[in-house]
Amino acid sequence: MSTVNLVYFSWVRERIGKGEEMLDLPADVVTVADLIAHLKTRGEEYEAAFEHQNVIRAAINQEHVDHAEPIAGAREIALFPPMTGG
Amino acid sequence: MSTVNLVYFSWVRERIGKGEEMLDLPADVVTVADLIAHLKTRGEEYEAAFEHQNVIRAAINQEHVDHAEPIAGAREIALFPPMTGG
Amino acid sequence: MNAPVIVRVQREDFDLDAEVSALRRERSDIGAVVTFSGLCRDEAGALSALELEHYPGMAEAEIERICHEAVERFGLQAATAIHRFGKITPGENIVLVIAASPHRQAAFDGANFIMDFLKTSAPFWKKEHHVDGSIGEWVSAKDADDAARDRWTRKP
Amino acid sequence: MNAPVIVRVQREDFDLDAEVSALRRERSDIGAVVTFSGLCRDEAGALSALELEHYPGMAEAEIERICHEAVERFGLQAATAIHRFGKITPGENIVLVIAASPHRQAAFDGANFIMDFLKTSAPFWKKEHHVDGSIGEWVSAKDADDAARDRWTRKP
Repeated sequence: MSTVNLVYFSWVRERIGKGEEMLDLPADVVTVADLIAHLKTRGEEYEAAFEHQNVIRAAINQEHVDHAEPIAGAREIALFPPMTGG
Repeated sequence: MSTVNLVYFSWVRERIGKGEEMLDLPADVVTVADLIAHLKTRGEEYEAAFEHQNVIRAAINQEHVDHAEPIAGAREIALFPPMTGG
Repeated sequence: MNAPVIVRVQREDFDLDAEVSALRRERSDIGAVVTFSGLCRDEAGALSALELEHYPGMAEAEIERICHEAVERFGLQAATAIHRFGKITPGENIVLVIAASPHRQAAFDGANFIMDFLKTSAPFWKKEHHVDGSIGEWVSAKDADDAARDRWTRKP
Repeated sequence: MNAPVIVRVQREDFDLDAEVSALRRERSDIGAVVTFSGLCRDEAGALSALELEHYPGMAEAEIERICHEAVERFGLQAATAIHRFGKITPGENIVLVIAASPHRQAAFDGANFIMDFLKTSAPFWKKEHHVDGSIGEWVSAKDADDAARDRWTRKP
């Protein structure tokens, strides 16, 4: 069991209904993909947020990672849609 | 015989020793190339200015032309080195 | 590289002239300065504002990474990038990028590179507000922006 | 095309902010503004000034032709080009080009195109003055500038 700070942005944040939460993760959640799968078991707001999970982008400790990245040691994991700045 | 205003810039001007002159041109001076050949007969300052005549650029009535361009009807003909603005 | 890189993420507007002057100040080895200003368009009168959300901390860090990569890749003498967040109305500034270099093409390429990566990698998201009072969708990411970014991986 | 094109050839300096503001004024359909400032470099301390000679009348006409071609080719919403002549010291402005467009790549390409053609087609010539008091040679045209211009004839 490890505790991590999750942050959400844009429509991921809106669908989940919050921008941030602390979560205890089971030991079998190893990668970002595992994390997203785990979150989808937590209710329909999460299912809606991660319905098209291929488009979801992730950052660990404020650096971009892909879904295969291990999350061990992460203090902060962010999940968000493709960026539209500039 | 036609009269034309010739203008020179940069080292073409410096070598000839003047920036502008009115000249009467013989009827057999048909193109820009003919004009340069004619000027080279006018003295060593012109020979020096047009020594490497391939690099010389020309404009008729303030528009770029190449050496084969006929000069009939030209009010103003400019001869100058490759440009180095910007 | 110790070329100065200035990155700011801020709610308030910025001043083009002040930023360019700061970058040019007291040096005479710069030959070319390219600036890019990204503005909020009114979308033929339909848009009343864009609302820009960002990831504080990561936004600054990511733009800094991009700027330092541009400095190294194009030999820039200086780079500045400023990105606003919050509600921005048509005609207002959203983003400013400045690249300085001894020669012109590096300055053009540097600013262009920073913008392409900023578009696709800096954590900002835009939401549209319409003049009819409705709040529209989040702006979708464009494939064209990914393609613009990917052209830089084909080394010249 | 009736996009506004502003061209000036002048001895005095110009103001980046004033020119950009004039071009943006009272419109909210512009999405991207790219500026290019060409500055006089000190050449590692050896140069005291550049002296710029130009062909009055043709200089303005040629730059206008280039700007109108850029407006048409890239769909620019506005273009400005200002070129100075006379004696210019290191750190000072030589040339300013501004291109505005709804989207960023057209603004980058427009400004870049104008600079490439301005370099090779606008009738200006630079002479170097050195800090040791000597007057140097006329600056030679670079093959690289011709190559930069010629890439635009390969249509994308």
